Amino acid sequence: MSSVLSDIKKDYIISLLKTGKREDGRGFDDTRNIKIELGIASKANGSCFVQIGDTKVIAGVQCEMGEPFPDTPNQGVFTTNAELIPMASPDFEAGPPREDAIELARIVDRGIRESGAVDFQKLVIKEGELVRVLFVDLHIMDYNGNLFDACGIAAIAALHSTKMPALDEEGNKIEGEFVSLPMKKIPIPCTYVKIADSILYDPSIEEEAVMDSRITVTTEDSGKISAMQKGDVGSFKKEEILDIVRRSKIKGDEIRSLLNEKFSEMR
Amino acid sequence: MSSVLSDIKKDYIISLLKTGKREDGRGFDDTRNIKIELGIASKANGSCFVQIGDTKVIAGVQCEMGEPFPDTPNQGVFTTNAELIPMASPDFEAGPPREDAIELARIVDRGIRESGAVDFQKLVIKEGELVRVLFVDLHIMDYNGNLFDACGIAAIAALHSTKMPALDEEGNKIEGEFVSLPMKKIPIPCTYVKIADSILYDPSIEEEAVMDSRITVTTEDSGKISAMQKGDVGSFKKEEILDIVRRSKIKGDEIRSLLNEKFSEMR
Amino acid sequence: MSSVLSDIKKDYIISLLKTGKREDGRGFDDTRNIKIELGIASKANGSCFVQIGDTKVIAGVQCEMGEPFPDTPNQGVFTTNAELIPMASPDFEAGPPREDAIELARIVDRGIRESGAVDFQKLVIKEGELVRVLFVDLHIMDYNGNLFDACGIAAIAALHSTKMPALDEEGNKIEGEFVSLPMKKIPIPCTYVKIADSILYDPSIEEEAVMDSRITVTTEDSGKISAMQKGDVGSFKKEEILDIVRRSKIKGDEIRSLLNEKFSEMR
Amino acid sequence: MEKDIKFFIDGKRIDGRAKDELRPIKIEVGVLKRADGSSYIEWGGNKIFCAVYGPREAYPRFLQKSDRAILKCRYNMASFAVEERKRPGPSRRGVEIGKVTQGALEPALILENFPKCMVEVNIEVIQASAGTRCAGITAASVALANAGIPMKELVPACAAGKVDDQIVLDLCKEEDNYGQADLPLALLPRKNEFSLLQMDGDLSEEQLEEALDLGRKGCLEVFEIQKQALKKKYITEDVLNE
Amino acid sequence: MEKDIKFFIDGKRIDGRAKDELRPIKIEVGVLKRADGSSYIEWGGNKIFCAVYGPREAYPRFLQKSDRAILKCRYNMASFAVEERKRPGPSRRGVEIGKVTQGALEPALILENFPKCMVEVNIEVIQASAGTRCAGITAASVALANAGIPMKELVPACAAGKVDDQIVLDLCKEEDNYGQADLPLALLPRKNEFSLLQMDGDLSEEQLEEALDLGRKGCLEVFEIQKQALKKKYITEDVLNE
Amino acid sequence: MEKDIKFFIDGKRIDGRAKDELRPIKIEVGVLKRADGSSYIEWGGNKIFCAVYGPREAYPRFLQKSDRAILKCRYNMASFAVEERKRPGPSRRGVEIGKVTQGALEPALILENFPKCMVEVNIEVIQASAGTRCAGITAASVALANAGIPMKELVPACAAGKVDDQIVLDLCKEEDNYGQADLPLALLPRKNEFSLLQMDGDLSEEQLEEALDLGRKGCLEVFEIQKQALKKKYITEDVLNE
Repeated sequence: MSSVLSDIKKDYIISLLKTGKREDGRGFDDTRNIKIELGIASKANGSCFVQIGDTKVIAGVQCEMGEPFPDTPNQGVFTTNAELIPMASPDFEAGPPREDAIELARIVDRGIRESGAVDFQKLVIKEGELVRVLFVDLHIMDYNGNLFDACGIAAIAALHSTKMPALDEEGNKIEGEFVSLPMKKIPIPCTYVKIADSILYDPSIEEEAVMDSRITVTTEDSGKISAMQKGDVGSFKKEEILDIVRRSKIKGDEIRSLLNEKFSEMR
Repeated sequence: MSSVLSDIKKDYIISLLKTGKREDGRGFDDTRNIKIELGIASKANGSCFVQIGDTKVIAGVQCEMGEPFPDTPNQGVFTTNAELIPMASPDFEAGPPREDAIELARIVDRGIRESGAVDFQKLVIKEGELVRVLFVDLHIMDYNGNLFDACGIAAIAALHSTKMPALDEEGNKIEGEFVSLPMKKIPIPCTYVKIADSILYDPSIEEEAVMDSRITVTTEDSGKISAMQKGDVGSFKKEEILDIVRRSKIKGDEIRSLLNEKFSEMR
Repeated sequence: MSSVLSDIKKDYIISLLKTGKREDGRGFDDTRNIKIELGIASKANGSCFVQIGDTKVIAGVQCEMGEPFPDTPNQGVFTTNAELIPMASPDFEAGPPREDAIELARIVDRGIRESGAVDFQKLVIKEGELVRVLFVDLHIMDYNGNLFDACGIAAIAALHSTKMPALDEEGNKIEGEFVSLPMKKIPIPCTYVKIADSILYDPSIEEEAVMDSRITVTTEDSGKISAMQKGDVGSFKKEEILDIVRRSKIKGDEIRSLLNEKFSEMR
Repeated sequence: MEKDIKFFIDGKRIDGRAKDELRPIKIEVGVLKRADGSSYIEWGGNKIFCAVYGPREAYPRFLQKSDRAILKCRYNMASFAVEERKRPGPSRRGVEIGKVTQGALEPALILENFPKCMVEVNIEVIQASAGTRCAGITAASVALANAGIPMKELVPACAAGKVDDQIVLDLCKEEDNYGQADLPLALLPRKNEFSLLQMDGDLSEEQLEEALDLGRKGCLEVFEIQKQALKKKYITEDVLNE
Repeated sequence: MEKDIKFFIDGKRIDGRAKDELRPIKIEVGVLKRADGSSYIEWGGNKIFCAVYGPREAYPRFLQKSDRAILKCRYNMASFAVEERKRPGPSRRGVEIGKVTQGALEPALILENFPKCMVEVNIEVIQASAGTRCAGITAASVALANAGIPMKELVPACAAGKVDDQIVLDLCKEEDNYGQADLPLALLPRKNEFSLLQMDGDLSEEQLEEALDLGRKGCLEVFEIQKQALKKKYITEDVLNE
Repeated sequence: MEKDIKFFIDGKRIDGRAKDELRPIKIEVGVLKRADGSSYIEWGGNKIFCAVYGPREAYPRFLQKSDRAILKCRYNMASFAVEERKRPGPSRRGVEIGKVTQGALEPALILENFPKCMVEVNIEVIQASAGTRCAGITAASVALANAGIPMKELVPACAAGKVDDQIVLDLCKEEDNYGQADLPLALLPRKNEFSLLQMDGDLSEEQLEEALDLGRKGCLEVFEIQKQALKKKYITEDVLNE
C-alpha cells in the first residue's frame, strides 16, 4: 500500500504540516467527502458503496446456511474476504490475495467480530447442526488512501442493511419474507497517520506514501475501544496513542450519525 | 496457440492462396488425413484417439456416481477437462491449465452439452440424490493445428463408445454387465480460418500462425447449428459467417459418416 | 539438496578419502553425534527431535478420527508430510512443497508403511466407517546433510512415543486416558554416498555436495530389508549395493538400540 | 434446459419489451480516479465497472511483443453479483470471457504504436443479470477511449437470441436461462464485421441470418449510447475548463 | 467469548502468577548452524525457533529497494504445535502475524547500509500456548543481533490484557481465550515508542492507559532477558576462544 | 497388503509367464511430429508416449548450469489411464517418479556439450498396468536417442519382485498389488551399474542378490528391444530416403 513519491513531495508536505495545513486544504481532523449508498448490489442480501474522497469500495453481504464450527456450536459462521483487484490501482495484481488484502480482511473481520456488533448466537437455527453463514466480500474499486476506514464502514453498513430470507421452525425458507440481521452495535474504525510528529485523520494516498506510521482505532457507540491496529511501519508514543483514541471517539460518533441517518432512510 | 512464422512465410502462403492453392496442396475445403481409433485406453469407460494430419489427441471418458448439482436435480453431471501437456508442443508448459486449455475445454463441453448429444436425464439414478457423473478428459499429444475439431470429434466419439457399469434398481453395480451412454446426436465442430479473404477448412499450424481470424461452427445430424465460437483474433462479415455455416454442414456430414462407420464396426 | 562447493574442495575431499579419511575425521562407517529427544512438542500426540551432527529435525504425530479409504476399509489412515522450511537452509524457499520435500515425505512414508511398523488394522474403530487418522509432520530446522536418516529416525521414534486418546466401544474419547500406538517394528534408514569409489555412511552436507551417488537402505530388527532408494544422481554396482546392505544392518541395529533405550526411559 | 414459460404475452416479452427492443442502458465515463480510463454501465439489471491501465511496460517480460502492445482483458464477477455467492477469485468462466473480450476489442485498437507495452482492461461485474459479456465489452470500449488508447472505432456489443422459436434482441435473465439460443455479438460498425460471435443452442441457417441482422441493429443502437456518453463527458469537461 | 471462569483465586491468577508477572522465559542464542543468526525461546508453554538469513541480494528482483535492504518476516506454526492439527503451509493468520512482526522489528534496524538486499526472519512455532507473536518478535530481535544486522536497539515484546475487568500482564491460554481484551505490544526501549500494537476486545480509555503502562513494564523485563541471553552467548564464546 | 491369491499354477504365473519372463513389449520410435524425439511403448497392459524437447535454453533462468545442460523429467498419468479416475494435473507420486526417472537417465547422457540448456523428457501414461516407471524410463531413453541427445548408452529398465517367496521378473498388476516386494531397476548396460533402484517390501540379503541378477537379465532383454526399435526406425527411414 505504498506509492513512490519523490522526496521533494515529502518535504513539501512536511513543510505545509508545520504551518498547520494539509496538502488538500483539510484540517488535521477533517474527513474527505464521504458518500454512502446502501443496496448498490441488489442480488446480495446486503450491500454498501462507500466513497471517501476518491477511494471507492463496495461491501456485499451474502447469507447461506451450513454447519457451525465444532468449537462454536452455538454461533453463526462469519467470514470476511477482501479483493484488491487490479481495477483499483496500477500496483494491484490479479491472483490469490496478497499480504495486504489478507491483513485488510482480517482487520475488518475482527473489528466486527470482536466488538460484538452482530449477535452471532441469534444466527443459530439448530445448535451444533445448522446455522446462518455470513460472507462479507469487500471489493476495492478505486484506491486513493485510507482503505481500512472505507472498508470498515462499508462492511458494517452492509451488515446493518442486510435482509435474510426468513425461516420457519424447521429451517426452511419462507418465500418472500425477510428478516434483518441481529445487529447490536456500530463499531467505526478511524485511521490516523503520523508524519513528522503531526497526526492526521483520514490520510490521502499521498500522505500514506510519506507517513512515518499509521494506526487504526475502532470505537463503539458507548465510546469503548473495541480494536486497535498499528500499521506496518513506524512506532507511536503512549501519549500519541491516547490522543488518537480521544480523537477517534469524536470522529467515530460523526460517522455513526451519518450511518444512522442512512439506516433510517432505508426503513 | 501461435507460433512465430516469418512475414516471408506469410506472404508466401497468401500469394499461393490467391492462386487457389494451400501450402500443403489441399483444396480450401479439404481435410487432412483423419484417423480415428476407438478404445485406445482400455481402463477408461470410453476413449478415442483422433489424428488429423499430424495433430493427435486422445479423449477418455470415465463414469462415477455422485450427487447432482442442486439446480439440476434431474440431470447427470458432465465435466470436460483439457490438458495442453508439454509433450504436445514446445510452447506448452506444465502447471495449472492456462487460458487456452480452459477455452478449449469449455468449447468442447458446450458443443456436447448444449446440443443435447447426451440425454442427461437418463443419467439419474435417484432424483436429487444419486446420478452418473461423466468426466471427459482431453489429452493433446501432438499439436499441429486445428485442436478444436480434433478434440470435439474425439470427445463425441469417446462418449458414443462408452460402456458404463450396469446398475440395479438400488444403484449397485451389476458385476460384468455394461450399458451404453444414452446418446442422441453427433454434433461435429468444423473450424475455418480467414487469411487475406480466403476461408480455409481444417487449418494447419502454419495457417493458424498467419490467420486473420478463426471460427468454429458445430452442426448436428439435422443440419441445425448447435454452437459457434469466433476465435481470439479478427472479425467476420455476416456473409462470410453464413458461407462458413453452409460449408460446415457438408463437412460435418462427412465426418459423421466416418464416425457412424466406426461405431458400427465397434458393435 | 545441493550446495555449491568448488572443485578444489571436491579434489581435497577425494584426496583425503584415498588415504582413508573423511574431512571431519570420521571413519567411513561412523555416525556424527546423534541426539534424540522424545516429546519435544507436547501439544502433539507424539514428537521427537533428532540431531545428527548439525542437522536438526522434528517429527510430530497427531491422531484424528475419520473415514478409511474406500480400498482399505479395515485399516487406519496414515499420511506423511515434510516441510523444507526456509529456516533450515538459505536454499529452501517458502511456498508449496517442492520436489525434494515430496520425495523426502514419500520415502519416509513408505519406509514406515511398507515395513509394517504400525499395525494399521488395529487403528480401525468401526470397519469401513471410522478409523484413526495418523499424521506425521516433519519439520527440518537446520539442514546439514543426511536428511533422510534424520527424518526416518525422528518419524519412527515419534510414532513409538505416541499416546492417543483412549476410546470406548462407541468411539468416544475417554477423558484423561491414553493408549500407545500398536507398533510392531523399528525400521531404520541408513544413507550412504559414493564419492570416487569410497562409500560413506551418514554424509555431511559437504560430502553430499560432491557425491557421485547416494542410496538409502531401510532395515528391520530381523535384519530384513524393508526399503531401498537410490538418490537422484549416479549409479551403483551390484557388489556395492550388497556391501551397503550388510553395513546398513549393523548401523541400523546400533540406532535401534539407542531408540530402545529412549523408549524404556520414557515408560 | 427449456422450461414451461410463456415468453410472449400480447406480443410483448416477459419484461414488456418488443422483440427488437434493448433493455435500458446508461453509461458513465471517467468514474474512477486511479485508472487511466474508466466507465460504468448499467444495462438492464447489470452493473459493471471498467478500468483501463496503460499503455505501460508489459509484465512479465516474456509477454512483450516487439512490434505492438498486447491487450490483456480481465473479467471478474464480484462474489455478491449473483444470488448464490460466487467463490472469490478467477473462475474458468471468467477466464474464457476475458479471452473473448480481448478478441472482440483488439481488432478496433491501434496497438502498433506501443511495442513492448500492454494495455489492461479490467471488467468488474457488481450486479449480474444476463448479458454481462456484451455489457462488459461495451463499457470497456468506452473506457479505452477515455484512456486515450488509439482506436479505429468503438466496439458496441449486444446479444440476439431465440425464444419460443422467435428471434429477439438482448435476452433478459429468464430468456437467457430457458430460451433456445443465445448469440452474443460485438460489431465493428465501420468495418461492418463481427468481432465477437458465440452461440449455444439451436439455430437454423435462416434464424442465424435473422439473428445476425437483429444483433447488428442492437449493436448500432448501443454504439449511439457509447458516443453520447463520451460526448457528454467531454462537453462537460470543456464547459468546466472554460 | 467469555466463559464462566474464575480468573483470580486469592489475588493470584489461574496459573499462580501475580497480575504484573511474566510467565517463565528462557532464550538461547545461535542454536542453528546454517542460519546467519538464530535463537530459541521458551516462554510459558511456547517453544519457538528463529533463524535469520542475510543481508543477501533481494529476490525476486522487483522487491529490491535502491536505498535500503528490505525485511521479510515469515511466521509459521508447525502442524503439531497445537492440539488440533493445523494444515501445513501458510495460513491467513500466519501472513498477518508475519506482517506485524516486520512492522515491529523494522523501526529498530538500520537497513540503509544494504541497498537491494533483503534480511529474512523465519519464525517457527513448535509448541504454542498464547502469546506466540510477542515471543516470536522477542526471539527474532535476538536472532537479528546474533546475525550481526546493524540495529539501533533490541525489540522486546509482551502482551497486556484485561480479564475479569482487571489489567494483567502476559495472558496465558485461558486468559487469552476467555478474557476481555488482548493487547500485544512491542517496545523500542530507548525511543520509548510502541512498534507493535494490536487490540481486540473492549477497553476504556483509562484501561488502555493502564495496559500500555503495564505492557511497557513487561517489555522492559523481557528486554533484560534478551540482553542476558546475548551476553551469555558472547561471554561463553569469548571464554572458548581464549 | 497380502491377499489370499494363488500366484503360481503349475509353475506358471497368474498371466501364464515363467518366473524370468517379461510381458510382451513393443516400442515405436518417432511417433510425434512436434517433439524433437519421441517414442511409444506398449508393455503388458501399459501404453506410454514419450516426447523429448531440447537441448534448448533452460527456463526459468535460475535453473541454468554454466557447465552442462540440465535434464527435466515430467511423468504424468492421464486421468483415464487407471480405472478410478485420477485427478488431472501433477500428483505427489508423479513428482517422485519424475525425479527418479531423471536419476536413472542422467548418468547415461552427455550433457556437458550444452551449458545453460535443458533437455526435457515428457512421459505420458495413457494406460497403466504395473511397471509404468520402468516402461517410461525405457521409452524415454529411446526418445532421447531419437532426439539426437548425445549419450554413452541406452538405459533399459525392468522390475524384479517377490511373490509367494519367489523372485520373479516384471511384476504384473496382481503381483504388484499383493506381492511381497517390488524392485524397479534401470541398468547402464556397458557400465554394468544400476541407475534406478527402489524397493518396498521385505527382502533378505540373498533374495536381494537374486532379484538384482534377475532384474539385470530382464534389463538386458529390454535393451535388445530398444535397439531393435531404433534400428527399424532408421533402416525404414534410410529405405524411404533412397
